[in-house]
Amino acid sequence: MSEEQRRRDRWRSLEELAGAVDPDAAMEFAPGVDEPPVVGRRDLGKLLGASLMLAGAAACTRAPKGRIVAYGRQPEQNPGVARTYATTMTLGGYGTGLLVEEHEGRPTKLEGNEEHPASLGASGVFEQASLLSLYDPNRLRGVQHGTSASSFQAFARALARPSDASLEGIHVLLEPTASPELDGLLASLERRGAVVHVYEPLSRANAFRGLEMAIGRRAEPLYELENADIVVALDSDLLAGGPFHLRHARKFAERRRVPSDGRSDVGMNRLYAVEPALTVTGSVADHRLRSRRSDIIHVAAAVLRETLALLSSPPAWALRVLPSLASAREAPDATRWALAVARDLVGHRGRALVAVGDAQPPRVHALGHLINAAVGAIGGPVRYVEPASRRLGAHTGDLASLLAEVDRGKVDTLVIVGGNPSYTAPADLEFARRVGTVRERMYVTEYANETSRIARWLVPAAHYLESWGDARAKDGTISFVQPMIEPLYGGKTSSEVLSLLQGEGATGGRELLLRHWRAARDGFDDLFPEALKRGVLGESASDEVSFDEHKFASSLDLVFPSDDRRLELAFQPDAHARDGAFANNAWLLELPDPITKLTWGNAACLSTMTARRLALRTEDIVDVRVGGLSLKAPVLIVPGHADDCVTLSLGFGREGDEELARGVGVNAYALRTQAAPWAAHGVDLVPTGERASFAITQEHSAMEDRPIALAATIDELVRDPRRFADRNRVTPTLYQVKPGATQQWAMTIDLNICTGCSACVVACQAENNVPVVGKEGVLKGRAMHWLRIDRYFEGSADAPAVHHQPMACQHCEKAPCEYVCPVGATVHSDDGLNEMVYNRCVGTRFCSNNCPYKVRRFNWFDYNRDKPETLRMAMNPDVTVRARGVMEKCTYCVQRIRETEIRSHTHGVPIRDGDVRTACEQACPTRAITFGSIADPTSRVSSLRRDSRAYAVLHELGTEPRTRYLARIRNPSPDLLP
Amino acid sequence: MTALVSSHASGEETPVETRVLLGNPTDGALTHELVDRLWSPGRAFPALLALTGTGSVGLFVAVVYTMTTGIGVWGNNIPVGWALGIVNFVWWIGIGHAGTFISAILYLLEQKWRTSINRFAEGMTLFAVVQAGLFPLLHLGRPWFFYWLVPYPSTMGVWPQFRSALPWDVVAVSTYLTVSLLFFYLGLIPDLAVVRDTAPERWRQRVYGVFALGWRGSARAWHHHRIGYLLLAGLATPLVLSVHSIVSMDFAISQLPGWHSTIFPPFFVAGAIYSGFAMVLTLIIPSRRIFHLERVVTAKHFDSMAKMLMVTGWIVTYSYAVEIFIAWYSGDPYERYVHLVNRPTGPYAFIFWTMLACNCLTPQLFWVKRFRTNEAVLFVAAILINVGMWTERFILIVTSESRDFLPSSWHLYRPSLIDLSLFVGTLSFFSFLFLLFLRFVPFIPVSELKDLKREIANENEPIGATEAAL
Amino acid sequence: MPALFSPASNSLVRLALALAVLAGGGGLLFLLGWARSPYASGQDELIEQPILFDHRHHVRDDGIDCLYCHDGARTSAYAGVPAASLCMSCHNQVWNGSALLEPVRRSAFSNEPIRWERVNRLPDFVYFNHSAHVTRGVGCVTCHGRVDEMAKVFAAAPLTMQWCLDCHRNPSPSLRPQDRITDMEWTSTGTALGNALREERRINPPTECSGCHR
Amino acid sequence: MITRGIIAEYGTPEELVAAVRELRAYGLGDLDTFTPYPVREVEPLIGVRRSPIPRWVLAGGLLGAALAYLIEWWCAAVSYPVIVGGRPYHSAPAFVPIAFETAILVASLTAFVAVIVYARLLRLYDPVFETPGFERASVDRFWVAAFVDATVFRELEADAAGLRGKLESAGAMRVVLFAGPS
Repeated sequence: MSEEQRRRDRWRSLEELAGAVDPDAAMEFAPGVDEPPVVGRRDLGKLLGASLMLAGAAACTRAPKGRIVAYGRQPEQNPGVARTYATTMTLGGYGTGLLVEEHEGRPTKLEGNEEHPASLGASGVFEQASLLSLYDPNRLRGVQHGTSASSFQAFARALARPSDASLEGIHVLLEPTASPELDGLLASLERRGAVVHVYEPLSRANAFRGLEMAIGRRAEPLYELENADIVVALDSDLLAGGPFHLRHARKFAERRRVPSDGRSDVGMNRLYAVEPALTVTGSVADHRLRSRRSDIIHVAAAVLRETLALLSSPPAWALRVLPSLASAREAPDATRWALAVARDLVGHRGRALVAVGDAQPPRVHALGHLINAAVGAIGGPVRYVEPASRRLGAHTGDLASLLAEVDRGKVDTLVIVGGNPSYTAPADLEFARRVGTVRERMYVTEYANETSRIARWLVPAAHYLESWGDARAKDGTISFVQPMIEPLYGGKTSSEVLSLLQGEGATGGRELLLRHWRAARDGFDDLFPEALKRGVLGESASDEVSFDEHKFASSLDLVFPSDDRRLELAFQPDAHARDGAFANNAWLLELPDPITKLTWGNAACLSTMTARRLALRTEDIVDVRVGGLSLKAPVLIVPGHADDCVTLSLGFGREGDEELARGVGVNAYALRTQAAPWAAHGVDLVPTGERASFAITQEHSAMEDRPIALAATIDELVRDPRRFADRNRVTPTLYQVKPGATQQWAMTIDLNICTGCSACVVACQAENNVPVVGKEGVLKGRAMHWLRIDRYFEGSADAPAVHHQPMACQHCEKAPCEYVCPVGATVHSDDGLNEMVYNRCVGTRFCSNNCPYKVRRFNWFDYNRDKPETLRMAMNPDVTVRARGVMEKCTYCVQRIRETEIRSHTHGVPIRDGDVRTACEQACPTRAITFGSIADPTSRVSSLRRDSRAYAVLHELGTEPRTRYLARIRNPSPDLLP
Repeated sequence: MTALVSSHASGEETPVETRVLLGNPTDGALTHELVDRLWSPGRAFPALLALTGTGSVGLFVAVVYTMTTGIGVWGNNIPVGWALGIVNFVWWIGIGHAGTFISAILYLLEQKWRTSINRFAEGMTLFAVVQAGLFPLLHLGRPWFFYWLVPYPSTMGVWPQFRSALPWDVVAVSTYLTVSLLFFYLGLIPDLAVVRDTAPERWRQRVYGVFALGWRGSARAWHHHRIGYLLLAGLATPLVLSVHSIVSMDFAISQLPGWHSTIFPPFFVAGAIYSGFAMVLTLIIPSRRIFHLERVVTAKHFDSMAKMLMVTGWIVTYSYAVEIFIAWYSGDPYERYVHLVNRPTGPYAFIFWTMLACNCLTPQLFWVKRFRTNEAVLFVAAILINVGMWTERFILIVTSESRDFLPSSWHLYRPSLIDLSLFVGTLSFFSFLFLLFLRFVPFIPVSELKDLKREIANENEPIGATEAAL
Repeated sequence: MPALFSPASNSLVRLALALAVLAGGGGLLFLLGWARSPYASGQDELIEQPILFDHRHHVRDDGIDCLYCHDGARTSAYAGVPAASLCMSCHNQVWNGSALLEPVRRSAFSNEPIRWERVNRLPDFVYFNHSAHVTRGVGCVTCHGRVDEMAKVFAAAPLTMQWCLDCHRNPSPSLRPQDRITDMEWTSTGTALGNALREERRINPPTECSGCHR
Repeated sequence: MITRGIIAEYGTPEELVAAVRELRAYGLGDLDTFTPYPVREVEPLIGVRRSPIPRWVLAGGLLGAALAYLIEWWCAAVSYPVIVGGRPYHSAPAFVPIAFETAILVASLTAFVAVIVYARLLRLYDPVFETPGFERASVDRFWVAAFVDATVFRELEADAAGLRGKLESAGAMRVVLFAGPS
């Protein structure tokens, strides 16, 4: 039978294994999960923290032996052996290919898909954390009609239309999508009179409009950072936000590595960033200019002007823009900066690019593209391709027009698919109030949230791990979404819901997908299995667009906003909640913000100077007032923040039924208007006299002149390649006890390419069942992350150098934690691991006291006892769930090491370098983390340890850590050296 | 009674009291003076017992709550893995040092003034060590597995890890408790016989009789008893010094700046005796009044103890100085930060300066003769020193932990309500036990005093004279 | 006044003292012994199963190989118990009417699992891997005993950590040729063979903690 | 068996010493005194031998130290050697403290037990307790007893006056013949 057939059958068995939840019996599971099969039983067993103690005492007490639950029908898969499938996660309309690891039908871990252009094997925080959202016990369970529970059949009756009926008066509001299947479905509905609206709070509309202004047609810009010597980011967090950011980071890093002799002629790239508040991208930039969002247009203009001035033969279109460029405001520092940037850009013609952030108005995007055109980036590091879908980059106007229709009474039935418009829509649109007049309001959603209040029908949306579907990446590459588990709460995909309008009754997602593709592409059935297996459909990338360079800037009327020196309010996507969609994800809520290290909430961020001027301190609660709207928000002073501006991140202050999200942070949407979606002026911060308390994981940001996160400029390194050598030597010792196994595990972390994006932190949390302690816990200093990212500020509070340093157990060969443990609960393995034996630990915490890196974590309470069943399903069965009162810490993912060893022995194949990858290493977008055996001198990790940048943190203590760091190297522009 | 003491204290007219025993009562009179109170408890006794009893119940509640809910109910965190739990442990164990010091070392040094207060101090020692022992057990994440620190043949085939100072601690503290108890009891036997023989009711005689182990005061018994007591004293002496040295190694063997220090053992021992004497004074001054012990606890005793406070106080002060100097001299940035920046100016600076004031300034009072014998001054000073020694342990443990090598992991510590109630609880429980001790045990060694009385008499006049007198 | 205590009291005291010492020492010894006893480990305890399944019959009379039903043993951490459907692969021919097999038939058709009583239980923090042992030549009988002689299956080993360690420190006696893994009668020809097998397969069992605890 | 003897009560240690001399002169060898506190000068007179306790204690100390160290070494280096902090399996210096403490513990226990044994304690009953007024032996009276066999005892019974007279002239407040089981 065909591979696809086999997969489907295997899938069937998985369904039976995982068991679907019938909506009526909320938390009850079909057999197999309630008391799962042989393997499953122990998996769940592992989750019962108590069992640890029980078993610890098993030396002298009789523990109940429990049950073995046999399968009724033998599944094809082999219980106890994890499997991996490819699927796709869609974010902001763009797909990212992922691999899903599942145990007995439970997805337990997500990894990037090497084959997928948007992932290249890497994954980000949202990809990693989306696993937890699947199991979120707060998800909407079953269809609701009004306040009463209903069924999908009933809903289907309400929505279904005969296939020939006109769909006049039916409006569909959904988030941007590039799914060919859904796109086709929507088109067919539109043909029959339905109206489709697209809205997203983090819209890329400006990018598309700006590009149109510049080159005269709609296109999708692709940045190929591997070909860029110079990268200029204008308010753009291209390394950690937006579509393709994983790819950007990977390619950026490839040009960031320095050979061990530190020769500078390897073409190490240089990154310039202009931005209001520090972003991940800004934090790794060689030069960063802090600037209010609304002032960046002047910087862009200055750069373009200087660039054109430097060109021997300016392009024809230059004449169109030059006159208006003159009217750009001059700011001395900005101009000097612009000049230096222009020199670099021109100096690297064809190997330099400018990227502009979605928060910038279209004109700035236009300027950016013109600069790219001027320095010959287009066709080089910048390519313009056909947008993956016309439903991407929707403008707020679309939503406004829907509401206009509503007011005109033209809308009979409104089907909202996904998103949370009541919450995310601009405040001045008053979405919630106005849609109230629509007769039939239907809402397909994962949560009962703000929007569900205005809906009469609620339909649970399927998580992507429960769905069949397809998606396109930024470059158009098509990949498929295949379910890993039966919908836990009877969720439905967008197509499954909307297809009801086609008058063929309820149809399964898989059926719909195949139907679309069989029609769209002949011989699809032969392609499908391969595509599912690889996770991408070959040769599906979009074509490059053609354009006429002479038409450039023709439709660009370059007027600069009037100079407004009043306080500016800038909106940012949130590092935890994004636009609010992840606001109920515990992993993300507790994930420290890469820059502020703030967890469990957002804040009104200010620069030191502005705060001083307004006489505000961190944790003061102020009333943020702008244009009649107001919001109480706590102040957080952040180094490197632009003066005269406040930044607020979106996505918090939720009021839906999501238990975790409710009451966390403040709702910045309350201040967001159509006119000023990204930056508003004339903001007042009125002190309320109240105080807030921030759960910040790192209270102290100065390095105190201690040699912890080392850095140098490329020139310094070239001048003295041995500068780090004395921190990488073996310290003399009397003790000769050495581990002797054939593998000697070790890790290197390259600070030069670590962006601080924190994907590794979530990956570690997911892989190792790391508990979440909540805001109180973080405040008490009890965050449990095995891997944390230390962030240090160096230099002035205005323009600080930022250091990101991932810090986990260093697996010291002379581990200080080991010799102080009274019961030998932390000891050394023969392959060089510092083992933590939970079941032996009595919890004296002496090990943590004596750990100079403070990477050990203690179970102050039984963090797992009251976990809901669903969240237990997310647990990794290969890792013990720790009980109360025991110490835990990074194990170098020992479960992966031992699995590999066992497999290598049973299959008789030796372990090769790269066979064992730790969760953090696997997730890292830039491959900053390398893991391997130093017993093999040819392994990557061995050679990296020999690198001239390699050093051991706190080397002088003689702990001989197995984790070594590679010092960060900066590549500053000679023109900007003070 | 004040008159009595002050008359001795107020310098010029009469010299400072040098006698350890006032007046010349007959053996019988002395015996009854010291023993009969056992049959007539004071009016305050039940009230005090109830008060401290309630406190002890509070302790019990706090303990149960901690055990059932987890150490999370304390204020501890990472980096501050140990905090009040261990602070209290070290404080109590320190107090527990005066007893054996007085009874053993001063015994070997043949200090007459030791006699009337040694059992008092030993009692204090026992109960202090009991309090101390509570904390290492409590602070475990999984106290129910405490026995894993003991090398017993388990079905897991694993053993304790003897390179850690914690197993040393277990052995040291339990040894100390056992030996102190033996020493205390051995010395007590003859006096129990006294109580047995003077008790009014038959049942009391029987009860004490059992504990007196049938002591008859035979010459041979006295001989062996004397030798055994001497040996125990000899064994207890190195023990006293070793126990707190080992406690200090809980910190000294680590790498933590502020803990990693070779001066700790002597420093800790001195501190322990310092706080021990302070606690003896705190307890004996009121007891002396309540039980009218002016005859046997004289200005001489106060004078000597005050001098002990001065000596040990200076050792402690010196140790502070050396620590800071070495930190500076070493040039180690981490050590320097702890001693030169964090402690004097950091978030806990207030406690640091309190410590210096209490521990270094207070004993300087005793340069003045009259202060050495003034109950009021002594009492206040003793209290201050108790406080000072507690803050010392707090500074030592919490400041060092809260800010160590990587600034990224720095985090402050705030004690929780449970933390505090545990401390207060042990204070009450200690007082509770001590009250029972005062109530039921002859806490002034009668027999030894009578022996001492004869010895003094013989020093004054030759034996022949007494014979002639008869 | 007569003495407080009668002459007998002396003997009484001695007696009491002796008893105290005995009780203390004896108590400890008892605990240590008990922890090693089958009662504590659950070894040798006959376990009632929901279905009267007789290994003697299936293994000896029918000569069914262990791996036919417990097929995970070679490839997975878990040997697994057979699905009812597997039972039916024979029992839809033989004894297909038997009332005893009713639950099996029900399970196979309704996919309602049969809940067997667990016989060998390891704590949840112990990661035992069948395939790792079986493929290295540790036979079923070594840990599970003569299952082919058990009417009701019981745990043949104490499964204490010490018991695991004994074998991990000296594996040779427990090694056998691959084709004898499921053989219940096979006995080693002596240590030489074991050592040879160990040599040949480079078997070096972990005694480090993370070998079993992760 | 039965313990027999004669016992006399005195008011001061000095009288006691005199009485002891009298009894020795009378030819009674097996003497003992019962006093509220040690009267050291009688000890040579009644032939108290040097206590053997110190030797026992020394043995106990050495035994304790050796035992403790052996256990530590065996656990860490023989039974289950594991790499700990890169330290040697046999980390001698780290094993000293426990050995030292155990030495003191065992030695002290030996001393205590030895005293109880040699001082013949744990005997709640003793014939001398039968003596009226003996309870003051722990308060302010000084008793001396001479233990004799049946024949001598009968002689004493027959002619008590002689010896009694001597003892009383030495200041005895009370002289009693006693006999009881022991």
